[in-house]
Amino acid sequence: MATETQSSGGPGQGHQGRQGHRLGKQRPGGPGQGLPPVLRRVLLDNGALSALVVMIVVMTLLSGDFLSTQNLLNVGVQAAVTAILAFGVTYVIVSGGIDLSVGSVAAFSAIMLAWTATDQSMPVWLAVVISLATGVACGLLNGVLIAYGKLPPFIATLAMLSAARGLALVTSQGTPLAFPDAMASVGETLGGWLPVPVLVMLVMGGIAALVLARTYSGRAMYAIGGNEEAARLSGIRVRRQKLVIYGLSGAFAAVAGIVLASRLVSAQPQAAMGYELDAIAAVVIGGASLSGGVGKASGTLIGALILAVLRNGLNLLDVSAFWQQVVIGAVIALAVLLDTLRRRT
Amino acid sequence: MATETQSSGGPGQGHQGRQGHRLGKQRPGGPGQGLPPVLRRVLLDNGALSALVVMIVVMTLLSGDFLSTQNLLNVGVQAAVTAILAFGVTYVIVSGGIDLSVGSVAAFSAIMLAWTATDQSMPVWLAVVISLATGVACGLLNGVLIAYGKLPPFIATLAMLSAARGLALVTSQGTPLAFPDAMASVGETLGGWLPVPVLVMLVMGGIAALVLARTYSGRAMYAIGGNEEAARLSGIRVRRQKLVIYGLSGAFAAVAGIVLASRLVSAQPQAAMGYELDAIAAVVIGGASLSGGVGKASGTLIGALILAVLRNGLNLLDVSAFWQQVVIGAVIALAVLLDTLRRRT
Amino acid sequence: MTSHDRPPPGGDRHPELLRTEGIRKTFPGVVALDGVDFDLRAGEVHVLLGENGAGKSTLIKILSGMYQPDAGRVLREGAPVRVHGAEDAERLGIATIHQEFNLVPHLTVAENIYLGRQPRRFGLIDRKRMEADAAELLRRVGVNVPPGTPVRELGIARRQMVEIAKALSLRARVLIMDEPTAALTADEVERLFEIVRGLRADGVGVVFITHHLEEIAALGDRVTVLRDGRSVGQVAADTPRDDLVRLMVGRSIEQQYPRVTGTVTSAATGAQGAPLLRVSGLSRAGTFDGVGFEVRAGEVVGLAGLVGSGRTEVARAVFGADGYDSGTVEVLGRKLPRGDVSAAMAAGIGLVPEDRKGQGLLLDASVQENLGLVTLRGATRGGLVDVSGQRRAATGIAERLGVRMASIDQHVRTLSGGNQQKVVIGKWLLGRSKLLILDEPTRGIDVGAKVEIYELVNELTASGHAVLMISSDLPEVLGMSDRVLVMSQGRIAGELTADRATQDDVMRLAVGTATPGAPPGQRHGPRRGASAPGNPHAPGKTERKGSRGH
Amino acid sequence: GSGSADSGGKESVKLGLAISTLNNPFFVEMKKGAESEAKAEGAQLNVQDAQDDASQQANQVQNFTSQNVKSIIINPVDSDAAGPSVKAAGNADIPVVAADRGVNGAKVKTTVASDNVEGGKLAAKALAEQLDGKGSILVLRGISGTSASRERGKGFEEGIKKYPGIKIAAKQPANFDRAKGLDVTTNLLQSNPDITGVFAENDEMALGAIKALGSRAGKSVKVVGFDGTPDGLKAVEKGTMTVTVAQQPDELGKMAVRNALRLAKGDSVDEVIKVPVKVVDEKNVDQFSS
Ligand SMILES: Nc1ncnc2c1ncn2[C@@H]1O[C@H](COP(=O)(O)OP(=O)(O)OP(=O)(O)O)[C@@H](O)[C@H]1O
Ligand SMILES: Nc1ncnc2c1ncn2[C@@H]1O[C@H](COP(=O)(O)OP(=O)(O)OP(=O)(O)O)[C@@H](O)[C@H]1O
Ligand SMILES: O[C@@H]1[C@H](O)[C@H](O)CO[C@H]1O
Ligand SMILES: [Mg+2]
Ligand SMILES: [Mg+2]
Repeated sequence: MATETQSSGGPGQGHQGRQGHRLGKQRPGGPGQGLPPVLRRVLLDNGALSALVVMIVVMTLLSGDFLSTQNLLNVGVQAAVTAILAFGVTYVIVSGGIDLSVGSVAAFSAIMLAWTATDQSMPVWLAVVISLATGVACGLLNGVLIAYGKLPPFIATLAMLSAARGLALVTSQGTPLAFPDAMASVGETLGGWLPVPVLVMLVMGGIAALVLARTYSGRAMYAIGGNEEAARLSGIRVRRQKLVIYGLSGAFAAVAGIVLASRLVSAQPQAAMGYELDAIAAVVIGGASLSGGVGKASGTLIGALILAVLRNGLNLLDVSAFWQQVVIGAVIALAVLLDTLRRRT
Repeated sequence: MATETQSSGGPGQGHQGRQGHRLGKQRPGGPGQGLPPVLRRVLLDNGALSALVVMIVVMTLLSGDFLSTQNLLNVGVQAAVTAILAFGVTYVIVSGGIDLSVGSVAAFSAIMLAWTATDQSMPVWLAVVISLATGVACGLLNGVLIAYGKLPPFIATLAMLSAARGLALVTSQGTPLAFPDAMASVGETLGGWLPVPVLVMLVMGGIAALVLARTYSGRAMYAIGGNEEAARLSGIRVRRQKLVIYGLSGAFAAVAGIVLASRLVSAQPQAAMGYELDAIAAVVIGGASLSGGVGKASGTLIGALILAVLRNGLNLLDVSAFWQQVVIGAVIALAVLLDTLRRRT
Repeated sequence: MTSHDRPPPGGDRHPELLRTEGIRKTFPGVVALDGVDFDLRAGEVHVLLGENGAGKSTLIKILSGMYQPDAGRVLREGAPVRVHGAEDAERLGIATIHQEFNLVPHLTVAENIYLGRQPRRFGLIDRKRMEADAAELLRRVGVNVPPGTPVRELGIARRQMVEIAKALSLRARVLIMDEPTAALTADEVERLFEIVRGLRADGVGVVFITHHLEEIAALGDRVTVLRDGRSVGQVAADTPRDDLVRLMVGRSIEQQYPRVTGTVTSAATGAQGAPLLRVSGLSRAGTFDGVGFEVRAGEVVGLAGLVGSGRTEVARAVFGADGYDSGTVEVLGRKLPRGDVSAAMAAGIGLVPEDRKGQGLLLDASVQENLGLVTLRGATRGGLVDVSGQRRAATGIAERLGVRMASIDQHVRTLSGGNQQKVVIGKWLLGRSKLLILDEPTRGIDVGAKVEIYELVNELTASGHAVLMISSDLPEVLGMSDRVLVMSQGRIAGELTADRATQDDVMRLAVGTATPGAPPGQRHGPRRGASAPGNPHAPGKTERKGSRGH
Repeated sequence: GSGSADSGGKESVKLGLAISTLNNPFFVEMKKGAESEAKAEGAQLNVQDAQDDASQQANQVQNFTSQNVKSIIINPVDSDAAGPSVKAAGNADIPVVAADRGVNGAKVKTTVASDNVEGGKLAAKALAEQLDGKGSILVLRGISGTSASRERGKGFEEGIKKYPGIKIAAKQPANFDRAKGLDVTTNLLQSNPDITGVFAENDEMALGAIKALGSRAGKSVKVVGFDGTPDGLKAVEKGTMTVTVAQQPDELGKMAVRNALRLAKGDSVDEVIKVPVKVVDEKNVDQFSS
């Protein structure tokens, strides 16, 4: 029931929610002034989105190079890996858990693809299957430790963060493995303009959105994250669903790893280090709550784009390397602040 | 009726303890077989502690070099920085929050000490004060963003993780700064055998234990973590307490940074990278719950020692670099599993 | 004491649905159930009665597969069954409404009702159909909230109705209800009774738990009384109230509402007879408007009204839990800052909130921890908390309120519902507030403990403290208050002198200003002493302070 | 860096430097060298730090192209991973210079590098000679999988093979980090109290090892580092570090910029520009420490 209060369960908080909404509509100073009402409503209902819009506007003003089709596509490509990881993490966070292992699992899955295809000279399609299976297996192991071993998700996935990274190094003997050329296309562009990573990101996002909104497992994720006891009493097989949740997260991590390696045409054992924090940040910036029960694929996409725009912009603006980290920190805080302050009563 | 039950009554926390106790009796080979009953009870009531004991026994069997006074002191020294960080994080986690910034804040505080003492040639005592103030300031900023800005702790402290690291790099121009020799003693040993870092660790641990168990703020942390709304409606100034909580965490991070730098007699801008995960892991392994309301300084100390014993052991056994990460992951999972399985009914 | 005159339903029309034999269940330090035999027939309402902590919820948790008994067995239509988890219960046609809400706050009403059983098309959830079905059900139970509303936006009362709708949607042969009426008001209760009578006619067996004894005669067929985990008798539902009480608590209760008027002028108030609390022109858009009243030392002021009339909101505003747009709150003539709980507490105000789980308790902390929360700052010297002093105080009040627990260190989560409520009240009684606001204080508390709490209220007022009591239990308001304020649609509709007021007077004020345009939440009448079958708005005429419930 | 938005507004040539990580004095030195050279030549240098993340580096190079810089200097996080980005830059007709580490799978105009494998061999030779070809040693390895760690490790292995009298007692990772170097060495000294030499794949770890060895450093135990960072050179002066394989990172940076500017002007440059790695010991240290 702690979850209930945290996720604004009590009537009192429910109130603030309602009021905040009204206020949002009333307050003239609110973001999105003088916009067509529809767009305005959308922005007001989604803090992350308005933060993204603000950032894009600012960047366009600051750098002449920002608002070009090419650069925006670059931003898309640069968001892809984080976004795909984050979609997987969204399942986990919605269900009230956390997954720190996605970065390592991505690297391990990519290494497995390269290793099976190159060292073991298996057909590429089989290598891809094995790579995805690797991701799912890691995820399922997380799920087993959490659902049946009763480990806190933080610990189980932290252990996997370490173990999967180790296995990636062991398998590759610590050296980058050449990625099968057949896969290189995944890093290229379609029709000379549409980057495949962006395409993959959108497809995975669509899948995530569908799963969360319309499938039994998706709804179970919200139920488990919102009130696990209630979910159990409603006949939801919570432990089984947790396997699904972490398995999915692993699968998405594998896809992210493949996209990453395809871009570099090389599978790196130390790739995607620390990406788990970016992925979780994207999900939370997108409006999900780490106490579970809330979150959307669309929000996660926006969160990932915010991070990508930020990094891209800082490059274009040639902000000194040391200061960049300061600015990144400040902007992340501001972006979310923009949202919460708007909600404030 | 109350009287009838009171006779057989016992502490709530004791529940699992006593259950575990029964189990211990029934299940042969359960932890702590054939030990003096008192010690046995202690082990059974504290899963992390028994995990630590098991690890020490195993290491002793595997490596002849492990169980020497010198090596155990080394383990203590190597646990010190993580432990001190983790004590600070314990406040945060008990209150239902999370602090990802402690590693960066530790580095930044140490850099500030070196910079003020060396570049600005201020008196060392003043430099130390400034360094601690830096840590507290970072913590308070986290607190303000969380308590007043309503940012999720994960986001606020992630932003600080990036910003404080950046400031450390900016201040030091990315190069290690010489640490005042006066501070070197903090890295040395007393009376030729007692390492000061261990001493500092124990002192900070004692403070943390006292604060958590006996002070108003400490009890408030448990209340806020247990049910923030209930705490507020019971007259606890939740926002003010959150400033205290994150400020304390920042202060502890500064101390950890100073200890780390003193050992190297050099402040490194990139020091303590990723230590936040170790610190949080130590707290959770020590029995705290990330959903708040539960946790103890003693548990955190044990958690930190478990991690240190593990790393120390892997070196002694000269486990191959690649496999080490696999083993670390496996052992962390097993250590906590030992605890949760014991609790299982 | 065994079966009473009217023979309980039996024979072919009433085949046995469910039976337990020698059920025993222990928890660390507690024997919750000790060899309980219980049976349920088709087409009957079997009431479970017992003090807080007697074992009622534990028994139904065993019937619904939440707990496994340590000994004894459960038989479904004569055949021993193993009820393990919700799936088994559903398969065996057993639906349960638990005492603690089991809803997912962020999901919609519709989805909560069909959670885990959502209608699907091509493997995908069919929202349209789900909401349509839900709307149908909600109409049946008579809650007019759109099925798309997130549950978190609903009040306690509506949440309870959603739970009921959810249970009905299972179309079970056995329906178990654990204190479904605790949070309901009269016509919701009435509608619930109509539904239950309908089900009974269709041969459904219903297990019904309540602490409102008047409901037993109104709905029940048989009553099984539990005491300290043992079944101490099975009687017919029309057994006189006093006999039921004696069975339940082992003694009879003379005075249900032992109000003794306190010394109005006292040392506790600074200025002679100056009002302890003066609220004037208190308004917040959409919730309450121009609310003004006074509370004097030694007084118990009742606050009656319909659900959503804003009593809770006013109370929270006075206490500083929420802000307000305009108006003032003064304690002993000193104006309080807006929305500042600690300032209100410093001035001597306390509030026992209506939602114990959400706003009252640290569920995973000990009874002592919870009881000491309000006095924490006071017990702090030089930054250090006087732990042993806190423990002594907590033990004292826990005994006084008869909190049934294994030890003062037991986690509150594992207390029975009523005992949890006692802990919320207890921590505020320790607070020794000059003015204590009680919002639905006796929700889920047994008859015996209620009297104990009323005695404590008397002690407070006798020593010059004052109490503002919000209650949807009219006999309680009329029985325990000196004056009764009636709220309607966020305004004070009038004031009555309790010992001259009848429930009719209160009702007239409460609904009098009701307009067709009133929001859904404002159409429900308050609980009446006799929510016997019949028109909820024609309550027993002669309710007097000090009279027994019946 | 001066954040100028208007592309091509002023005359100064715009260059991009994608550096592998600045969490390491070595690269900070390289950056300084590059910046000073750019300043001298009045060029505008945009420096980006990939924090040892190959794909973030790919992003940064990609962003350089949309900024249409005149030439790109890449200090690859990983030689293989850098290939595609370099190709892409090539397609945008932006000449690329590789610095410190080569690029595989794509042609750069020139590689300004100090050979890490060669460096590893030199380190082995230097250490072996200090030990007169016998004794047992510790090896402190960098971040597993980084090219620096790989190549230096490789070079050192090959180099040390020539001295059968020397046996590697333990080989453990310390992630190019001084604190880890200290802890790992402390631990290894428990299991191998009688070692006489330490090779660390960079100076930071070597300095950690020296701290762990205390008075034994440079006397009964010879320590060989890599990089020639200021702190490293100081240690060589003090005699606690016996040898460091200096890569003259600032020199690397200067050369890289110099050639990048040539390419920007359209002049041609030679395929490979080797910045010699130098074995620094107390005899020649004064030539390096500035
Ligand atoms: N999980 C548990 N752990 C320990 N004790 C428990 C647990 N659940 C119930 N108990 C104890 O069992 C006894 C019976 O509890 P139960 O909830 O059945 O009482 P109840 O009859 O429903 O009371 P109420 O009228 O207050 O709801 C109580 O003393 C309670 O403290
Ligand atoms: N018409 C309504 N619309 C929306 N929410 C309502 C409405 N009526 C009541 N509520 C919510 O229900 C919650 C609890 O309901 P409850 O039965 O306690 O009545 P109440 O709102 O507290 O008003 P009162 O205390 O006067 O009965 C309140 O906090 C309020 O937020
Ligand atoms: O060449 C660099 C330096 O040696 C540094 O010390 C570690 O990273 C390597 O790539
Ligand atoms: Mg109950
Ligand atoms: Mg109310």
